[in-house]
Amino acid sequence: SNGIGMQDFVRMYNHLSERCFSDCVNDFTSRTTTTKEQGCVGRCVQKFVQLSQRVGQRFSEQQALQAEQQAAAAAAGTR
Amino acid sequence: SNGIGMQDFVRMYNHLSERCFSDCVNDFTSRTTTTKEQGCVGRCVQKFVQLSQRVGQRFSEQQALQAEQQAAAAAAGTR
Amino acid sequence: SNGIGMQDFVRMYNHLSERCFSDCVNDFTSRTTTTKEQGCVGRCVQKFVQLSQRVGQRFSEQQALQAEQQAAAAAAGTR
Amino acid sequence: QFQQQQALAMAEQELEAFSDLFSRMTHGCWTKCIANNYADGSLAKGETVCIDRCVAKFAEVHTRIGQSLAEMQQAQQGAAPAAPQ
Amino acid sequence: QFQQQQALAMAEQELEAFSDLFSRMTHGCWTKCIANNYADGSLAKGETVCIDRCVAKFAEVHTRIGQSLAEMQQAQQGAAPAAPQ
Amino acid sequence: QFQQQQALAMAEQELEAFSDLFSRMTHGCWTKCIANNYADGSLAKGETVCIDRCVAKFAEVHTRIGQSLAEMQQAQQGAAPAAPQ
Repeated sequence: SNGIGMQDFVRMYNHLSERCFSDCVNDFTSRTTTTKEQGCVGRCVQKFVQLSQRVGQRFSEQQALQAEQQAAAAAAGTR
Repeated sequence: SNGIGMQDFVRMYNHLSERCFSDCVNDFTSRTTTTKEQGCVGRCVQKFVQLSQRVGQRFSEQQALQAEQQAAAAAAGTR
Repeated sequence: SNGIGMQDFVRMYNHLSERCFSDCVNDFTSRTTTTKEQGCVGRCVQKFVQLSQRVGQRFSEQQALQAEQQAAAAAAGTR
Repeated sequence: QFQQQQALAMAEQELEAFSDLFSRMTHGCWTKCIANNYADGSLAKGETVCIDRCVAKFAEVHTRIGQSLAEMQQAQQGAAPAAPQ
Repeated sequence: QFQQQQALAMAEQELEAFSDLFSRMTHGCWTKCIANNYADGSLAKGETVCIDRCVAKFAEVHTRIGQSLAEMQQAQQGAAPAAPQ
Repeated sequence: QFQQQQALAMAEQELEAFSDLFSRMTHGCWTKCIANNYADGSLAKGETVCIDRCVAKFAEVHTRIGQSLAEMQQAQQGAAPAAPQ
């Protein structure tokens, strides 16, 4: 179970690198990132972390609500 | 083996949700889907199921044909 | 460990088929590929293999360099 | 002990299914709600509102699709007698 | 018994490879043959014809690429003596 | 023996992480550096130069992002005392 969490983290991290690289790096005239690209990558990561936390919160609220409704429906069904 | 089938189904189901959501839902002025979006999602799912069954049929026909040809070639080779 | 290498190869192979198909095949008036499409697929594969080898080489050089720098930094830290 | 192993395997599968869904949802709502230029490092007010609605709508679509798939499966098994087990 | 385990592991890998290929093929033919607006819930005649050809072409491309990869690998191992199993 | 199994599991995870990263890097640099028409079967001079820089920049971005994530995690755990392993 600890291993699965690690694997998910690694995939998220690699995916984030791919997306921020793809969206922010477009200049291949040098081997190192420009200041502009670094800024873009930084903001890309910050936004993603906030987005990801927000999606997680809202989604678990949603799940809890749904579980409640199902329980209520089941209770009504057995009556 | 039963477990693998389940995992494939789950991935297909999640992938389908992602694609139909991405293609059909574009209005974020409310928290619930519009009638138009619901219709689009419904047709998206129907089409995908038909597509998926057709691809499966054609692909297995193809595989069977290929296996036959390989067997014929092998038989010719050993002669 | 042998199995993991095989799995990576299979995914790479399937991914390559998907990409070269998507980039090269656009004519669905017949059931077999045209000479033009075959040529495109062939060049697509050749390019990918060269790209993939080059990325592998450069990336491992990069990794080696980074490991050296970390070792140097660690050595400086313990001094 | 065999049952325990099965229960563990099922829990792992459920976790993986959930994690896959969460990642697709995050990815989908990124595409729908976040401007690609990353002018700012924090979420704008409009972006947070959009994300909340996007999660609700994605979850709704996911549930609807699950229901459709179940209905189609039942319709296909239709006349055929239910398999034991 | 070790051999049985190996055979099982290989069969599982083959199944996974096949399932991965099938999913990419479905995805690819969706993009090539299905209109994005989903005006109708069933496949149009033109779409079914396109899907049949798409599957045939995808399978052909997949086979061709497998042959190319095998040839390249042989060419690279070239002069080198074949490694004993 | 339990430690050996753990070490093996960690090595496998590392290998998978590396393989996933390598595949994303290859994919990303393909998109950035290779013209889509495949007019020629070998890499053009401009393409090889682009690939070398693309790998360097991708690796740099990956490292930077890892550092950012670590910093954010530390900032969040902030005042809270470190949990005993």
